[in-house]
Amino acid sequence: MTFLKRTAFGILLAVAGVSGASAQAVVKIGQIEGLTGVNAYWGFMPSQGARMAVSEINDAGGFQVGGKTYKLELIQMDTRGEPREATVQFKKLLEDNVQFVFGPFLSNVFNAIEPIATQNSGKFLMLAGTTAAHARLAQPNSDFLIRTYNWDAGPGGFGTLMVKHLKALGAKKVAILYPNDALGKTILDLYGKLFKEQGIESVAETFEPGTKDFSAPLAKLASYKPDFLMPGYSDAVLYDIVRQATESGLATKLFIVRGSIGPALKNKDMIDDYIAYVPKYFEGAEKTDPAVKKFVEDYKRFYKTEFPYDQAPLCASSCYDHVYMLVQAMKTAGTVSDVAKIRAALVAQTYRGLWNYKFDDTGEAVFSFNIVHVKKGGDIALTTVDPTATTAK
Amino acid sequence: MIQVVVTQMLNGAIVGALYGIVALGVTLTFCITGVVNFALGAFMVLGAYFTWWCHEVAGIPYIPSVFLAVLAVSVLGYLADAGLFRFTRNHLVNGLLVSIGLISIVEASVLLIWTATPKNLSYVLPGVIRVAGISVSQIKLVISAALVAVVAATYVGLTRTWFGRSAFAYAQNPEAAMLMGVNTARLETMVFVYSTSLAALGGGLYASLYSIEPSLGGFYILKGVEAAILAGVGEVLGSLAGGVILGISENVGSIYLPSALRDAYGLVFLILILLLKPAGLFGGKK
Amino acid sequence: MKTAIFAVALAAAAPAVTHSDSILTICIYAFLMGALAVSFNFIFGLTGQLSLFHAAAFGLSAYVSVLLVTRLHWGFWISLILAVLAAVIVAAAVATLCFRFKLREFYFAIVTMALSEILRLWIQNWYELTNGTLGISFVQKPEIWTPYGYITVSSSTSWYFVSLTILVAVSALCWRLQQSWVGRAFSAIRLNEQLAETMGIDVFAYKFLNFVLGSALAGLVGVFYAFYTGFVEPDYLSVTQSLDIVAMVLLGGVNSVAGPILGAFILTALPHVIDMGAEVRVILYGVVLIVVILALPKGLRSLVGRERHAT
Amino acid sequence: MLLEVRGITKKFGGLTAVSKVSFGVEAGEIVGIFGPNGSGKTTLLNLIMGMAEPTGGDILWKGVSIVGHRPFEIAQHGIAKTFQNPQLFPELSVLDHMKIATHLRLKRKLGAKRILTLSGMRDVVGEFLAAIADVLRLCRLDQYTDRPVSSLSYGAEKMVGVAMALTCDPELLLLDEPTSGLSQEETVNLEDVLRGLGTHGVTMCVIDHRVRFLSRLAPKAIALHHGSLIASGETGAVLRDEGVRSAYLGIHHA
Repeated sequence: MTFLKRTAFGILLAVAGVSGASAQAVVKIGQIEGLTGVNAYWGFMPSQGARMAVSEINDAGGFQVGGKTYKLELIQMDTRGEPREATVQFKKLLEDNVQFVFGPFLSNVFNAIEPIATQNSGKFLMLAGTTAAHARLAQPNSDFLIRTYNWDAGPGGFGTLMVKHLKALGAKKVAILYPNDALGKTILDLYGKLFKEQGIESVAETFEPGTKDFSAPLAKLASYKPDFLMPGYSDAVLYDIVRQATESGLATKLFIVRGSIGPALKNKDMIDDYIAYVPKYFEGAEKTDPAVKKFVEDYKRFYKTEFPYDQAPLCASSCYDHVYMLVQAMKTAGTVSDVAKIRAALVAQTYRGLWNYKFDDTGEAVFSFNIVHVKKGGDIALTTVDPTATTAK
Repeated sequence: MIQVVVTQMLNGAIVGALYGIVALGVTLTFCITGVVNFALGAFMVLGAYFTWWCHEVAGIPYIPSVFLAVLAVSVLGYLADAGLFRFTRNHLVNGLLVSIGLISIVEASVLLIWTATPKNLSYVLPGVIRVAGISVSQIKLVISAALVAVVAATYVGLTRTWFGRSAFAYAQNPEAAMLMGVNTARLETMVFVYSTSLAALGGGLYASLYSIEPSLGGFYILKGVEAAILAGVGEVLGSLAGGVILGISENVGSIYLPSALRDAYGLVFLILILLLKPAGLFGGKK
Repeated sequence: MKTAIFAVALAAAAPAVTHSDSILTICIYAFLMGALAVSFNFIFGLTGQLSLFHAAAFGLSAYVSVLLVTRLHWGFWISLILAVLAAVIVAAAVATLCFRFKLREFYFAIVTMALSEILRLWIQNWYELTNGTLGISFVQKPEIWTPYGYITVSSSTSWYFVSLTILVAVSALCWRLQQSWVGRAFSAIRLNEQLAETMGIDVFAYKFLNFVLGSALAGLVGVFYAFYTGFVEPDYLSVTQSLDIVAMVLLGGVNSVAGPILGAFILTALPHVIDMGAEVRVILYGVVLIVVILALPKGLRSLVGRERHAT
Repeated sequence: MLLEVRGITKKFGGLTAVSKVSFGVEAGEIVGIFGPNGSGKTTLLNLIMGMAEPTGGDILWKGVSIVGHRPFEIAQHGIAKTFQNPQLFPELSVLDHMKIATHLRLKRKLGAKRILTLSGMRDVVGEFLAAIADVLRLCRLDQYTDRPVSSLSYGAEKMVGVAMALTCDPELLLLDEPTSGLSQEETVNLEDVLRGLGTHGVTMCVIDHRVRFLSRLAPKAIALHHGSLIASGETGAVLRDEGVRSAYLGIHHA
């Protein structure tokens, strides 16, 4: 008897569950990053932010569009940073009718899936971070694409500004030490130009990814007697380069356009000057900005770890914002499926979250950022730049 | 310029000493078990992460941390041998494959537990020593000294003790050794475990020099194998020398030539040696 | 033989059943990797030379063909031929070096690995020509003749059949040679080089032939792989790539033609069958590799009846 | 003269394994090579087969020097050799061994044209199966045809070596200790086989420890001691030679 009751009850529950699910509309968000392999670092950061934002939104009961409540479903694909794997994973997402794809950060992955994306232009939106997306945006039939990062040399791009800033400090010669990979090469070419424009001489040395001992290239670069060393491009190597450069005194004035100030703080007694572009200086912002404070606390709670004040949360926070921006755009567009409308709304919006966002006409992000000076001993001088307030759309 | 070169030779030698310790592990396992144990890379990663964990998370001082890490990894090494490599003795390719499997398992597990963000040990013994315009960081000196000591100890152990001699005898001629009453199964296991602990030690010391990430193992095992071959398989002191030569050729090479090709300089050297002296630089016997 | 024909027929019918683009893509890559594995087994399985130069031959041809097509705007087919020729020349150089100096087993493996690494680094740092680590993405696709006139191979379905054809062609060639007096000479060298020599077999010549031919086939596959992906990067030549091929062959079973194909399929499809967290997938990959090798040292092929051998 | 060895010398570092040995073999002859252990018999055969580079002297095959030729070339000239401890292809069957051994026959038959046989699906070895069968019958291996060699007795294994050598249909057959490790009845069997070959006109150089066996088999003989030739000629005479007797008695009674 009780058995019968229980089964009946169970069935009821099941039915309820099913009907509940069917009543609950879901918007799928795909994310295509290298979560394993040599470049896992670059997939790990954004995937963290997205996961956090999505669970927050869903826990808050989803979001309303056109009087209907939607929840988000995040599908994270691992490309292992390989074109072959990426192609398959990306096609899976499209077959799964995913209309919003975050990523990729890796340019080789982007190059591999770009043709497929172009074929499906209009069916979905891709919010890519990679610099490779910049060139693609300029070309026709790029309605599927939005670049969520700001182009170093673009209007309100931080690159130009940073180099000017360096010029103002009287730098005449800069030595660049970059990994010999896709992004490294891109930045190298980019900043080579920017320095030349400002009449700053620059010498470059590249290293094979995976290198840990930089004494040789550092010594080589030091012999050029540069005013600043520009090492790159992520904390993964910065901690080692900065340590080895400052410890041996081969370079104590550093100029960073990607990466955090973590390395500077770890070597604060050795450095003379460490100029870094960071989208957000969390240590300061969390004291003044409640949104940032909340993010930091949520992050600790969500991942049950200390908040790492380095590059990880920088990227995480941006992706965290992107999710909210997308939702915001859906609301204003009044649709969750008409990607054209949503793209328009997204590009039109000026978003004030952890970062301040705005898009230029091509669909490339322009956002607020900080220029941080870390001096010997670790005292920090901060300049906030907010192109979203200045640059006209 | 001369200072630069000398400094780089020193740095190269120190970096090479790290290759050397892995190479020693490679050489020993290859001689005794007939398997090129690429999994040593995985054990090195574990050694590095365990050391980091003990030091940063558990707050144990550095040197004990290294010992703990080595201990833990040796246990894992024993399990790996008993569970896996015991079945691939003298089967080079299958051993290689099992190693590859093990590497991917370890790498992914580390990712899972400690994420992809590189970990940094708080500095042990920072600062540099400057002599006549040549500057070398103290920790590097200490660590290379430690590595040299370990290799020397291993050499003494292998030449002066009964166990060591029986190991050599076994490497030369298994049957004879068996007749000498050498417990070959135990010998193989001991050598395997010892080489994993060497790798772990390498990892533990590495952690105090550089930031660590899950993929470092693959890079170092290749260097280790190169160094071992360069020296000649079976050469104990040679493996260290091989590593040092590799390190120096890379560092000095990258002064005069683009450092992006750094890895190539060691390889070219390796090929030349193998073609001109197939037994390796120090390899006497065929 | 019958089973082979049946399998091919089955494969040819598959696209009619599934319309999933991703499944087709997995199959295409599995076919191409299968062909690559077979060509590797032609070297490793027959003469027992553990060549870690295979990915290099694969990638070199890929680059040559892509450069000819994108930079010089030459036709696909002529580029294909020249690309394979390039693989032949380089492989011949490597073989001469290694076999003249009588490098055996492990030493051969190490030297071939070193040479392929050097080649990779060279391609990777010659930005003017190869665009280095940025790789080259391109839109050109091969044109092939069909009874219905020339068609451009762009759709997944058409690529499915092209790659299947390549797999069949490569396998057939290798199988035929393995069954012949040439294959017999190869096996003799693997099993007892000294005896083979006293039986009148020119060990050097046959090792050379075997290595060059295997590498040429790898090059052939590389060209199609590149044109399907529409993107080449230096990682095509990476050691990891070579080791993946070794894994496929050993997993499936050495010294048979079906084995490597089996292995290639499993290792290509496996990550997509396991639908779990990224890291878990990699862990399982490793576990499968280990378990199979320990449980079946002769590979999965040994489960299903033995392939007839001419050796 | 089919084979002519002129003052051949081989030094390994310090010690001289073969010193200034000269002898000749006429077509159809069976020459026994006597000598105690370490007298350089095996080295002598290896030198002829091109498996070792002589330090001095010359080897003429049909009047042409073959010194410096690689073993496979010498095999092509028509010399085949068996090994003291059987050299085989592990994991292959007896038939497979024979098929591999047809390599030279095929080459002699078709030359470069044999490449063309690859175009068809047919396995050209088919043409040699009859010949293989004959050899196997002659060597009394026919009942083992499809057995993997690993499953054979030591005697049978050595016989496979002889059979392979014969499959190359050589003009000169070098046999290194064919009876060592063989049972009495296997030895008898082998002797019959070799006699059979002799009657077929196969030229042979045979090393063996079993003096009686060899003296029955080989009408002509040479004797080596410490690497140098101490006697040659009609077998009986050689064995009666003082030097030879003392050389043997010095080692063991035969």
